[in-house]
Amino acid sequence: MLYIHCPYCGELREEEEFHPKGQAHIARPLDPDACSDEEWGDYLFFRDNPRGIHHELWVHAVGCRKFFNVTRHTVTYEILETYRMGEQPTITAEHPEGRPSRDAADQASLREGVRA
Amino acid sequence: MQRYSGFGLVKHALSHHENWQRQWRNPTPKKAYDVIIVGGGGHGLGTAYYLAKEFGVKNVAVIEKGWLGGGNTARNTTIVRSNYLWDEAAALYEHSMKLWEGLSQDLNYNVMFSQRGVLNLGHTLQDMRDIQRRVNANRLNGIDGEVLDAKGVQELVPIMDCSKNARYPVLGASWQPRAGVARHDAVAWGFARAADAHGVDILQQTEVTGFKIRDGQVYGVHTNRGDIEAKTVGCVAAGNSGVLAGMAGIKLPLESHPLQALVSEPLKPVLDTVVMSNHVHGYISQSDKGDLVIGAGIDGYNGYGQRGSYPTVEHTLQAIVEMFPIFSRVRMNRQWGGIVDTCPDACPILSKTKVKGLYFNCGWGTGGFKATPGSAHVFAASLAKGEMHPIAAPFSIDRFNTGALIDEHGAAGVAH
Amino acid sequence: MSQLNRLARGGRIDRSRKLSFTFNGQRYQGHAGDTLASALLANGVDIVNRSFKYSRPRGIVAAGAEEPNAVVQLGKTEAAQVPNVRATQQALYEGLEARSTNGWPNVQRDLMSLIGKLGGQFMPPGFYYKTFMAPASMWMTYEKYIRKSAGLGRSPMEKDPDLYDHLHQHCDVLVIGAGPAGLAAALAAGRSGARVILADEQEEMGGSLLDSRERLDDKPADAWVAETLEALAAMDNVTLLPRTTANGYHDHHFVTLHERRTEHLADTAPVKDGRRQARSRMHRVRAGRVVLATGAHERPLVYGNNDVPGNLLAGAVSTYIRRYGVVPGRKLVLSTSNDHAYRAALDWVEAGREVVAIADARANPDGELVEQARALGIRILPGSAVIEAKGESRVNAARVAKIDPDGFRVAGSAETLACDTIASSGGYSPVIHLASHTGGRPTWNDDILGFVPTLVKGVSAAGGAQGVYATGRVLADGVAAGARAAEEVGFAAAEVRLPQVAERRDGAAVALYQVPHEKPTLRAPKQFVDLQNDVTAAGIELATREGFESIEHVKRYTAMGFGTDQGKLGNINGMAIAARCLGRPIPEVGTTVFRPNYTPVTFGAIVGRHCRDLFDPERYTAMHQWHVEHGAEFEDVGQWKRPWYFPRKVDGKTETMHEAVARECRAVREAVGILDASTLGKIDIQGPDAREFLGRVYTNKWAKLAPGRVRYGLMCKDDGMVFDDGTTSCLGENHFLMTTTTGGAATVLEWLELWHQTEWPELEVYFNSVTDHWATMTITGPEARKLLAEVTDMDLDRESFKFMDWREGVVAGVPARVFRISFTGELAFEINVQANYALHVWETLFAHGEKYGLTPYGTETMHVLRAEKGFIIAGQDTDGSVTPEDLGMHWCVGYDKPFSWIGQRALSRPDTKRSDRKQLVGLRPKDPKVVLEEGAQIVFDPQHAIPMPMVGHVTSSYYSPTLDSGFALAVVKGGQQKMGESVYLPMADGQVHEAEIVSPIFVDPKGERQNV
Amino acid sequence: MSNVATFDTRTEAKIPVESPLAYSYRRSGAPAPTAKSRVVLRERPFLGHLVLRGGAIVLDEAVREVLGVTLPGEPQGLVHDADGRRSIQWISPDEWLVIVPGGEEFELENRLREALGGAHFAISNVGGGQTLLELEGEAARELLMKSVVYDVHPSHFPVGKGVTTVFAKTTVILRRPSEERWELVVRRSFADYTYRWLLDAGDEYGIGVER
Repeated sequence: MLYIHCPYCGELREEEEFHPKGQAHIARPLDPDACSDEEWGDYLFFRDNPRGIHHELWVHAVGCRKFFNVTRHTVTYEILETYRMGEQPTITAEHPEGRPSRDAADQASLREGVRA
Repeated sequence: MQRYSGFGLVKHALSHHENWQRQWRNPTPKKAYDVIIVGGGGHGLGTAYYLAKEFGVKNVAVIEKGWLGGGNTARNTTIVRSNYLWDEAAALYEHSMKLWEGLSQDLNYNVMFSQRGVLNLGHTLQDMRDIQRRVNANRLNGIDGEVLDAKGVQELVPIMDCSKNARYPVLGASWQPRAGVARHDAVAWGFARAADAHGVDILQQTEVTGFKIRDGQVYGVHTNRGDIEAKTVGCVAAGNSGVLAGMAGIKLPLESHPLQALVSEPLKPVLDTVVMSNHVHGYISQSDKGDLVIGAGIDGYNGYGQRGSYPTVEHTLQAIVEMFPIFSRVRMNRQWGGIVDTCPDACPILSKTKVKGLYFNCGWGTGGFKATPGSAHVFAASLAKGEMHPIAAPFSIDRFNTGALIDEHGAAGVAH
Repeated sequence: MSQLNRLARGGRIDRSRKLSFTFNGQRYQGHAGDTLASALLANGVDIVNRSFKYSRPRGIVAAGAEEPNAVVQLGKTEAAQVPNVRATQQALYEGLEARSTNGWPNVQRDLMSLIGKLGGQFMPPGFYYKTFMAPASMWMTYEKYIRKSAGLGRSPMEKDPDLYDHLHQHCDVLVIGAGPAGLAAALAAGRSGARVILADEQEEMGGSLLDSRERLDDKPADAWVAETLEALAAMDNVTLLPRTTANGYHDHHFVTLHERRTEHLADTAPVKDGRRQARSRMHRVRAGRVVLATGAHERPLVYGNNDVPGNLLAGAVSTYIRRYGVVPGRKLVLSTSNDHAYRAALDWVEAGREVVAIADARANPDGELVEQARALGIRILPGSAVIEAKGESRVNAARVAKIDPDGFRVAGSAETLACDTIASSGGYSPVIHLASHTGGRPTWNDDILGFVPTLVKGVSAAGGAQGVYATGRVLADGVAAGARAAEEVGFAAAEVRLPQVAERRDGAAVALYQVPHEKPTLRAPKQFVDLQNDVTAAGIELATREGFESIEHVKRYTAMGFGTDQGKLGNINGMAIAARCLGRPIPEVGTTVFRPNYTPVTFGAIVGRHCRDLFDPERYTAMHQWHVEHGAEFEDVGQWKRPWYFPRKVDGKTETMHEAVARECRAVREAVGILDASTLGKIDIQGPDAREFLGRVYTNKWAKLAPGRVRYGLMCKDDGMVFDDGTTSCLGENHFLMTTTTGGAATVLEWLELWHQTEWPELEVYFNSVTDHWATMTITGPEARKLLAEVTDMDLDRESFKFMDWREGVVAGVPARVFRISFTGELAFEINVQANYALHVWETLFAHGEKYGLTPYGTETMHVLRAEKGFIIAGQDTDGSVTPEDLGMHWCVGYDKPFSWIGQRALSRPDTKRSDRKQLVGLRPKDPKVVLEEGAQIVFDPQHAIPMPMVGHVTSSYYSPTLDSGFALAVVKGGQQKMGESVYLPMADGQVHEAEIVSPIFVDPKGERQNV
Repeated sequence: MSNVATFDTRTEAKIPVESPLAYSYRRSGAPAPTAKSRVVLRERPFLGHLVLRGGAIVLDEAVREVLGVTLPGEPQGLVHDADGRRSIQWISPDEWLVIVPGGEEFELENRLREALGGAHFAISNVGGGQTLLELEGEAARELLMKSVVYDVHPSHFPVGKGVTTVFAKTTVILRRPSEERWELVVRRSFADYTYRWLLDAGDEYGIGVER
């Protein structure tokens, strides 16, 4: 059973207080009507399913009710970091030890998303 | 192939069992095959078997990165039923059911398919509406089933608490008498042995590391034992499908989740049917060894760890004890987890892909075991002909873009 | 009967307290401090069970969790039955009643054993896969007989009289196992100030020190145990949990500890101080660090007939003698591969009984214990092993021979030694189960001839659990592990003094698993590997011959390790045998991954208090008491208990639901009814962007809804499918009150938060649930206004308080918000008051309502009335595959809204655009007396052969008292273009109903009645 | 201001009121505390409960001015006023729970709204929808350990802390206002379940209910 650090509550809390909500950083297309059916289908249904480092959206449902992001290894279940909405991960499949520095540019350009 | 029979068993006993043959060979990979099946679980081995036996494609390899039948085939709760709501799913599962009914004889391997009947309980008025809808649809699709009231359920399962005092009293159930359970390992082994006898090469401990693709056409796979060529490749890799698809540059609408199950210690038989409840959320049957085989829920997060979270097990046992208060003093022996690849509409994918010659059969979620022979059969037909079998056709990947989903969990209601 | 094997002295039992118990109906005596197993051995009970497949007689083999045979049924009464209790782990108590789980007519003379003897050779592993196939129709009959031999114990057939509970524990350091390593670790961690839990599965803490021959600080080992336990008990930060088994190690150091609180006292929990106590308690522990001090299990040797009663583990022999004062036989032959097992022989001699010989597989045994044995004049046969036991219901001899373990053959002629007990030891396997629960694959260590755990961050192993066996080193290992664990979570290590232990000189052990026999394995007497599942070395050999080459395959084909002991005794031997057969080293054949539970746990303990009345919350409204008092039948809606209908007693007879609902319906259409609608979800929405937000999540328009007005709204997911609906009222320019379906309340609130937090954080809006704050009662019917006017001075005039308006005022003396919305099609007022006042308002309405015929109605009547009006119920008339267009609710879709609202884009996909989608329509049965079945499937051509093309189904169907006819809502392919056409509903009883497709609005199509 | 409808749901009139536990007392009874009771349960009904939403910086000054206490800006903070009858608790980074003596909440809401002016915030009155239960006694902590997943050890849960967490199969806002007292804020519709759970789990400690 996972023990999850809620970045808003600032402490580790039991998994039972949380709900997983699928892959993180799925942004709703800004202009849905400009999307092809394929693009719309991709947005609705197609998700990364890595065996390894994965970025997930969770909500602290029985707690502060905030959504946040979890970087977790899908085989060991180790949680590598949790971070707030609007932030980007420092640990990724490309940088499993952490990125050298947070890139200001991608901080600015980020958009958060949900899953339908 | 040595034929198995009671007589043969006696004969072998007299020679102290020294003359049993291998059930399948351990061949060296050939350079090329007509068809490669990636994934040596029940579906994959079955596909190879039907290719060789029914569709005349005998130059087939099954590539398995671990041991055959070592994935979800070996980790499920063995329930077989075909009472699905939507026409497309019902056709697929009923096709499978008919194959189950002769499978032991067909394979000359007793898969112990035991048609002890499955009850799907209803605990709310909406449950009962859904049950009626499903059973009516089953009947018009030629699938057996009836709707029982609480009294009918009690008669079938005297040890269940069907009283009105329960938190969610049993209001009734759907009952499919032809449904039941089978011995999961035997399905994989039986298919493996029969496929091998038809000349199929089962390559265990062989891992696909990439696909050979040229001009949008697949022509083989890279493996840890070298390249193997084939112009038709069918991937039947359950929880690992997404990873495989990624190697071919294909995205699948799949998430791999832990699905847990557990067994009690062996008990003298007390439960002869399979009982499933969506509402209080647990399902249970008793094996021929006496274990209560209990299915727990899917954990909400992605996971390849073959384990899930403990509260899922707790909730399941709460449901079981709610339905069967007498089991409170029975003990849980062991729990485990499988990796189920789930689709957004709770239906599988049997589909061509944008890579010519490369097919996927995946996304079975919790429904994979019961579909094994049917899935294998229609997938084999599709691979052999290069055209999706009519029963498989609605399960194309395209449905996620057109919107033509087959929403099997849609039937579960929201309350008013 | 006298306790013929009980020694006059020694052991940790309380000889002053005699306990009587029965086994298979026979009365025996034991002592406080005995286990059921030690008491049975003391009384000379050889056969405790019959084996599963071959029905062979079986006796006690071990003294702990690894025992495969002594699995018994416990309990005096039916309700108190406990199946499959391991006698080695069951403390004896006065009046204990136990029975064997197999054997017919009894365990001594079992008729099934004839079948086992004669048929055993026809039952190689997997035999059932190879037979029972012809004729196909006979399988169910064959299976019926196979099932007759299934199972060990039996389930009780009555409800459990006991209760169980959970305790959520959190600690810095969890130490599992209170042997020397665990005690030392707990001491070190405890001294550092960390919060420590020390759990141990046995009746007493101390582990191997309780039967050790060694001295600590020149005192008996158990003296140090007592001292240490006293010191630990004195620390506030240390929790000691004896009789507590760590069953499951889950992710992130979540461990379940199962504490048996009363199982040593009785078969049901005794009442204590007049209060019921929990039979057992599950500690759900979240630990910062975990120290596994779980010790090691001894491996038996695998030789011919090694299952005959009288074959024991060497360590178990020592434990029974030293801890329980029981010597389980008279003449012993010991067969060993190592020094440590010599303890059994030394203890046996000290107990005053005869050691016939020690067969030692090593050519030159020379350790200290060997010397001691020699000094006692015990005959030692080097390079030898017991190759076969003789005897039926008890060992009567051992065949011993020189062996060549490398060549796997018998190297000389066998000698038959008369004896009644054979103790064996093939070495020790660290208890690695817990470490592998979270996926850690153990690794083979050639030095200790065993698997050692692979540990994830935060877990350490100490002592026997990682193959460290010498007591002095075990203690040091424990202290280091405890101190390190505490340090890692921020506690500075404190000084811990370790007792002096003389280091014993042990000779090197050899690897020996299966002992060779003169005959090849397939022809030799049965050599058991897994006693509980009757798995033999021959079975494993056969499996490998048949192509089962991975240990997982071997296990599954032979059933090795699938018993209730989960292969604690046999798995390593089995792996070694498979490896030998395959000609590969053990680590290459692999180990199996152990899964929880370490030892079986009752469902009750896992369920805890979450059963019976507390299985799931029942949610009540503020008027629930009234509903109960007025005889309501309830419907479960989510967790809510909602009144379903209110049957009246008429002339001593209670109305049927049909009668009650008809009456309730008529009351609403003709007079006035009242519904408790408090369960609807209510969300308070405030902020300057509230209106914009509504426009994005609802399908329809919200830009112009004025304060004081209410609007119905439909919500879709982004796939275009309807998922909830309800009315939303504009309370102020920046203030709205949204209602949701009862079941959708939490989902919708989370849905709004999801979009706000993840996609549109720039919108200034807040959502708060006020579902519980307000109680809602709907009065509806032609007399509703008159009734309301009696209890309020609000202006209820139809012009100033229009349909779809809301107003605030005082109702029955209580501040209220009143909404003129209608789900029945009649004049209706939905009164919202603070829930604490609700019962008063409700009762006041009844005080005034009698003259108007005020009638309470429940969800069933609500459903009939709304269906007559064609109003949908999300989740009943929709199923996640229905679009607003499918529902014919174009009027509720704002295609030209500036923002592409949730669900809009999906509606233009090829499949959602089809004109032949299933669409909501009304159905009027040709025969008005027919009420169609909800869920009935619809066809156009009733003559079509099966499979019949189905074109839709009935979603809602009722008898309408207003129409005096059955009527239904349904979805039908292209139905909206088929008004007036007939459809057919073929039913299970063979009847085919015909119905006409009509508008879903059956009553008052112009909507005049609600506007009066 | 006027863009939001405020509404005093309470009346000064003598109207019978029913606390969320009223039904439970009738259904399950209320064992009186005895000398052997190691834990005592007490409902504090009819208090004023307001949910306050907004940014900490926005709210802090208004709260100090109107309520006379500093807004607890750190997670899990719980602050009481001088006489201990009014409290404000951190619920989430933009949400606080204010509990005041019954009858004060409407005036408090109005004064806060006035103080906050045109800032972006929200105040919702939830007093009818929740009630406050107190647990006191030496076994109170162990009873909580049976019920909540959160660590209630004093080293982890000091006085002045409050959390929202899982209570059996429902949720609770758990607070520690003083050394010996625990407070549970529970939703009205779950109150009976919570009550029955506490009586059942507390039986071992001879739980008594003070009324």
